[in-house]
Amino acid sequence: MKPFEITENTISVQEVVDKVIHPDAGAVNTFIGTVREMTKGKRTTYLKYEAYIPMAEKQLSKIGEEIAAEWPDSKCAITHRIGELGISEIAVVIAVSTPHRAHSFEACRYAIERIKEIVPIWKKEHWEDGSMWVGDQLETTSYSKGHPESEGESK
Amino acid sequence: MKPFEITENTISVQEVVDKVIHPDAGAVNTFIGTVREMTKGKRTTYLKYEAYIPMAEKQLSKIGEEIAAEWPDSKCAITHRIGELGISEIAVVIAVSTPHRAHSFEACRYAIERIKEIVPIWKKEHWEDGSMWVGDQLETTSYSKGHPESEGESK
Amino acid sequence: MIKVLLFAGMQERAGKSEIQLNEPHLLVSEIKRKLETQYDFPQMFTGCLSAVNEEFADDDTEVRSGDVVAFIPPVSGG
Amino acid sequence: MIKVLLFAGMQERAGKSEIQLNEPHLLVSEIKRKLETQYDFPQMFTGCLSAVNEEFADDDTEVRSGDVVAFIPPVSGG
Repeated sequence: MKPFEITENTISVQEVVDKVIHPDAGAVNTFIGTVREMTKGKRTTYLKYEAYIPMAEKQLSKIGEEIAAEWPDSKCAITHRIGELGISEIAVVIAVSTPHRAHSFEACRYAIERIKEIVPIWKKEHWEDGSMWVGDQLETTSYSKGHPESEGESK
Repeated sequence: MKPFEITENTISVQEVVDKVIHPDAGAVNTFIGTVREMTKGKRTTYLKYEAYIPMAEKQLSKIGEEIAAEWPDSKCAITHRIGELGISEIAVVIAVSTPHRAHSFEACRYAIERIKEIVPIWKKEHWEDGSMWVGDQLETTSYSKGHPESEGESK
Repeated sequence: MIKVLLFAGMQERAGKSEIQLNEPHLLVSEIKRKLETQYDFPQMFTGCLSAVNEEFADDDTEVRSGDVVAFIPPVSGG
Repeated sequence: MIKVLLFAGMQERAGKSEIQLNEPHLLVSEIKRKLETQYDFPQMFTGCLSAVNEEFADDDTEVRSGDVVAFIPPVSGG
């Protein structure tokens, strides 16, 4: 059972949740990212995700360590899918369990923000008339000051 | 498919999530309440939940309406289990989908807080040496000013 | 006839989940007083909310024959 | 030999996902300059991060034969 995983297969929400449920947890917060059809007025036909797999899994583990350090007695699991995904398919599932509910929300939110900062995964949007790697243009986010390790929200 | 439901059966997280996934949603936040073993230093052996079922389902729907009004294009589903639940079993699953992720976190958090305010469900904690209906004592929360409808956080 | 529902700790103390009152109409507050006397439990409804036909109600809500009144102790779901 | 990995848009522009450099050691910045010349793409690494052996690295990180260097365009997971 790998708590932090990149997969080419359909993600089972229950399976990710089961990785974090334990007797001292009273709350589990889950974030599920799905493929949305309309983005900025354009109709997506499908998405393609690519990852630098070994580093992506390392970075997901790192997020898990950050969460363990910040939220006592929390437990985290993240699975991110790669490959081609159709509309409404699940791209990522994050589950965080904590003894009390407020922390589960905070930690799960932190996880998704960090994924978007430090995990080498890329998304290509495909439309009927073209495609684009998200972020691969000057008008979208690009890093200017070296590594993003230190850019995480301090909560 | 009932979006707001009281059940005596094991809750499937995936089933509740599937009720809110749709093409315009990019984010689903899920809150799962599980039975915690230790509460305030006492070891719980099991919990028993009871509900005024028809009113509880009405109140859950009401929470859904409040969320729909507050967070545009959101979709919500809630299942709460009743009966006897062992340690780590799932008591409640809330799922909220929204186009963008920040709203899914906010709306799901709102839902769990409202459940604890306006839904007629009661929990009895059982320990090895006794049991107690949670809230059924002067030292715990009791309503003093009539209905709680107006006490919800305004976000 | 007015049907009264009791739950959780109140139900256990009363020893029943349902009570029938043979009255054409009563205020919620009158029902409370009746039951406190009947069960010899002066603070029976402390911290309790009332619902009439599955909607929250006040002490001065009027209840008629055929209505269902529920007393809702502090909730603890989730 | 130093192995260089390219991803996403960079991989498509270079037409390959992996490049071998027959050098005993180089700085990350030297690798960048080499590839920009080779692929005639002066701004190839704009907005890009670098990783050496799966850890983020800087332009002045030294890379030795056997190391794996990856160039990480702006990520867009989640």
